[in-house]
Amino acid sequence: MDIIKKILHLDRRIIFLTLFIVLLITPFIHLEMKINITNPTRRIFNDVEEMSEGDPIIVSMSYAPFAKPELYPMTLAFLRHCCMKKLRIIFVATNEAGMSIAIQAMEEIKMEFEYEHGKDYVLLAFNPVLSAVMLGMGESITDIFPEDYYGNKTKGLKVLKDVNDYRDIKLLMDFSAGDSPVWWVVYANTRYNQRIGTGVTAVMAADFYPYLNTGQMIGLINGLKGAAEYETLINHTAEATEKMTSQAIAHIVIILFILIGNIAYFIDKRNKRKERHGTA
Amino acid sequence: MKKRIPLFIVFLVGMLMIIQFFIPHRLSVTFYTGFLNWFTAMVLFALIIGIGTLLNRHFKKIKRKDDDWGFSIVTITGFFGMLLIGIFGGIGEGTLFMKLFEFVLTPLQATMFALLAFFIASAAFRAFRARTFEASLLLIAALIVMLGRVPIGDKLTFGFASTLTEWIFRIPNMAAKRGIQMGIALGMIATSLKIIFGIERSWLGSDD
Amino acid sequence: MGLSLKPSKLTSLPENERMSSLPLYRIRGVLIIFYLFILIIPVFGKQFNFKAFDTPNDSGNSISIYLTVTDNFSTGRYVIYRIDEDNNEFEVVNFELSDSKILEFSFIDSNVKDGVGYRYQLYYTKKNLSSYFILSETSFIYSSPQWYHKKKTPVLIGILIYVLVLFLSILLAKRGGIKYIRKLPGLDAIEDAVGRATEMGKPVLYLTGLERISNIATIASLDILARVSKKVAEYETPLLIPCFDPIVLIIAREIVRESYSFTGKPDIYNEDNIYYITGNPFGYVAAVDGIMMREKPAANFYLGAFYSDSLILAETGAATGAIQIAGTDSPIQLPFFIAACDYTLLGEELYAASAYLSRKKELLGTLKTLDIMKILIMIFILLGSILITFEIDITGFLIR
Amino acid sequence: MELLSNILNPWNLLAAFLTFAIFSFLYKDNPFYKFAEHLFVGVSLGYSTCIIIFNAFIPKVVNPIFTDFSHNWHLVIAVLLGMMYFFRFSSKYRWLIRFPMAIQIGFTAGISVTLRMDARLFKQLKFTVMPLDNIYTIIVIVGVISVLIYFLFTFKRKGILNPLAKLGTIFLMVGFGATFGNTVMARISLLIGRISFLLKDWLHILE
Repeated sequence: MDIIKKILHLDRRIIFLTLFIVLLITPFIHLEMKINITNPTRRIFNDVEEMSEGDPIIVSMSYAPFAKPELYPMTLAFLRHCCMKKLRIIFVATNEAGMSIAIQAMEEIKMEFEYEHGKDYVLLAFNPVLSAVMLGMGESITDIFPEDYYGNKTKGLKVLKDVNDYRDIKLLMDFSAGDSPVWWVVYANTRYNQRIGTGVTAVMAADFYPYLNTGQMIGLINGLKGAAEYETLINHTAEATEKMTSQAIAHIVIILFILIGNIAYFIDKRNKRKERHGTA
Repeated sequence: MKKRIPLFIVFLVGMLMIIQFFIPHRLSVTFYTGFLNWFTAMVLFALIIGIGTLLNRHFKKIKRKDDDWGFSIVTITGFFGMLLIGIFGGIGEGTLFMKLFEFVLTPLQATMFALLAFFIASAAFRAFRARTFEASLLLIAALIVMLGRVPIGDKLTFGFASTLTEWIFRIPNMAAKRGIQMGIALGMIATSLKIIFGIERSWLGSDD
Repeated sequence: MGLSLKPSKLTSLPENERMSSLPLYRIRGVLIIFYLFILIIPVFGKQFNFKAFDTPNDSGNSISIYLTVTDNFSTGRYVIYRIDEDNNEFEVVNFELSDSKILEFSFIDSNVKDGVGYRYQLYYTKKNLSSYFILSETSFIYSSPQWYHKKKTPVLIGILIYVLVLFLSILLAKRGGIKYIRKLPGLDAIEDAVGRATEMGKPVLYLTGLERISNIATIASLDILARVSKKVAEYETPLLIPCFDPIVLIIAREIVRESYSFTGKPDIYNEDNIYYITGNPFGYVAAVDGIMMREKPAANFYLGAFYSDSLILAETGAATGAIQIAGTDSPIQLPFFIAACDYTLLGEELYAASAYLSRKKELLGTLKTLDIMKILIMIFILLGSILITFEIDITGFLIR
Repeated sequence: MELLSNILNPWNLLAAFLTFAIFSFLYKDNPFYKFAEHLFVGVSLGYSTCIIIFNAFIPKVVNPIFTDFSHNWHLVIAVLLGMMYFFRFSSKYRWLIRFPMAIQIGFTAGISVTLRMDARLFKQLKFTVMPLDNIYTIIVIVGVISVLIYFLFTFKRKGILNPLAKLGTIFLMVGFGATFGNTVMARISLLIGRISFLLKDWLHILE
């Protein structure tokens, strides 16, 4: 009986340790897993696929490094796709650390696709007043961002040639760990009809289903699984696909803990009932 | 007067913002973006006061030799260090500023965030007990979705979990979210109107 | 099927092609051919529709151009020219169709000035022919900004209805028309939680959320703080408020200071308990976790906008054994607060909390407003759904 | 040799140390965590201050005022308003900080009314109203209505309202459960990310 009580009031550090050990081992295990592609991911892919060379798109970096494990793989996969299609990429950040991540991502792929800052892509400066950025770009991108991240004048940059406001932008893709996609919808889609796609953490994804249904967002890449899907779509297996194994095993471990907890709870409840009957 | 003028300002600014929503004219747009630039200008001064309160607290700790006062030195050094490195060394690529961002801030943020993996496991273990009918629903829905989100879980349930997960997301979850969202929208509008019309004055301190 | 092409498209044409395709003098040269074609076009009948108009509901400096073509014209090159009052010409758009399925186009010419007249000419050529001919020409169009966005009228009506309901229900409340209010256990527990903290000699921790002052949830939280801090002042318990936004800090200090003086205890108000930490979410959470472990507050309030940090805070708080009362308008964080806190205000209840706590009549009236609006929404959904089943759509006004 | 130098690279060592320092909090509060926490607060504050100065204040406020004063003179008012926050140090003029406060709060309130009505309420409504020709739409509509009934504040739950509010609870609980379950994956991936930093980027055990 003692063990039941112990399980019910299990020291949470035992759960912590189990999980840590499991995740330390799983990266060395390789399981083949078939990744089925969900519709919202495919819609983003198709949208990019249909664009033609030189089309400008805005990529909004709305996450800080803490969300990198979940969002960086999909950011890379998406940017890779843009580079394959030779699109002009305009980075904005709704998070002060977003630009640093954009820099890192472009460093990783710009050699391969011969992308140049100012010519094929541009990092615009960060402005902490989000609504100002989101609305301002509906009027004039170069006005709201007079300078890019490195302090160059944005007017006259080759990548921004003939790009004035949202009307020139084919797609605004927001990678976000928060609710910034909602703000893009509120400010850019509601006011300026900008097409919006998002890549979000799995947590936030559930929140955006209504916006997908309403068409306020054209598509959505959902967490690491979504990144794995995008990697499959562009035929470039990377990080996300590899991590699905660890993911699956960790899920099973947590489910086992919940089951054990419930079994212990029911045994305990039955024992108590027995005791009560015994004394009565 | 100390309250009336601020209340009038709130009313005025609030009303102007509502009105400008309906005016597509350039003037309205200029007015609006001008306002937004104002906040960029204002926020820095609030930040200076904010930083002041934090530093003040830590200086006091050091002076009083409180418990853990040594760590206060870490905060103060960290702040001024980063600020000066940024101001004098620049914040672009390849600077010390970016190095510190990459090797100090990034691991700290990422690890802090990763704690969630542990906490979600322990919270699930404690909270997901079939104590009541409602708790059982919570538990069952969570278990199905957890299985449905990974390829293995789907195999174990012969594809049942992912189909059901999709269904839960599209039907009951969506209904719940919509209901909550509409309620929240109503609440937000009510709160905004209360403030604009001065019915709610507690942000001014006492409202009596 | 709308397609937005802009003058930018021009630049993506290869240099030589552009040179050969459209120097103006050539167009003039082929005008004769055009006049010949004019005789032929009526044979096709009305096979294209070309119009230009001032872009409605905009801020000015923009003219919309609309073009539909039929199957006979689905192959070939189109050029649209803009000619201003001084006969200056400008190429607006130049694009080619090769057996296109898309036969409907809209363009926005945003390189125009308000109050100047422009006419637009549509030129067309079959593939690779240098002979362009005019298909159509518009009359003079003037661009102007609008003072009222017509498509936003439903929002205006919605707000007017809301305001009307608000004032009616306040009137109702003032006459004592509100007799029942649903119990919100989380708010009723505030007093107990503060009392317990006082007994234990431990502080109370109040977080206004990880959002800035520009979020209405933060303001709602500050309103609740105004009520809670009065209770805390009565009990003379320390109130810790680590802040995420410097402006929230300044306001929170004002609110709490006023509460203490209102309660007649301005001398025990300790400003140092309300301080700024950092605007970095996880830096903030790391510090608050530290506060929880070291100061061991007996009651934790998490009211406002919270993100993924909710569970780090709530789990650490649960481990220290504090009574935890949470409330957020972020639907995805609710399950975590429910799992780890003693009481949770769900969504809308956060916005009702200030009124519930104050018990002032006009504020209770706002609770009635929320209910009436909800009932209106329910009626609308039911009615709308029934009607739309019979193909009568009353929801068209809801989106632009 | 290259491997060893990578492990001993001071930057990597620092990052790994900070990672372990934060993880140590899971066992209990300790000096390593305290160090990491205090460093975190200081460095992140210094970081964001720099970013705000260089990427917002200078290009959006300082430069416009000094290069094109005639168009941007109004920013001076904003700067003065911002400076009014400093009246909090004066007991006599302290109430003046309510001016900038009021502008900020009025702005937030005003902008919320229209945008919430438009983007959150109207569009949610539009897509809830659906033809009642299949069971799923009916379930969604019943769900939305019962959840709204659950939230009623000033009506007693009696008669039909009682079972409907209960039904609302069911929808809410299933929704919350689904959200929780869906989040597990996200959270685990964060930890996987950290572990892969330790094994891959730092120790190079895993390629």
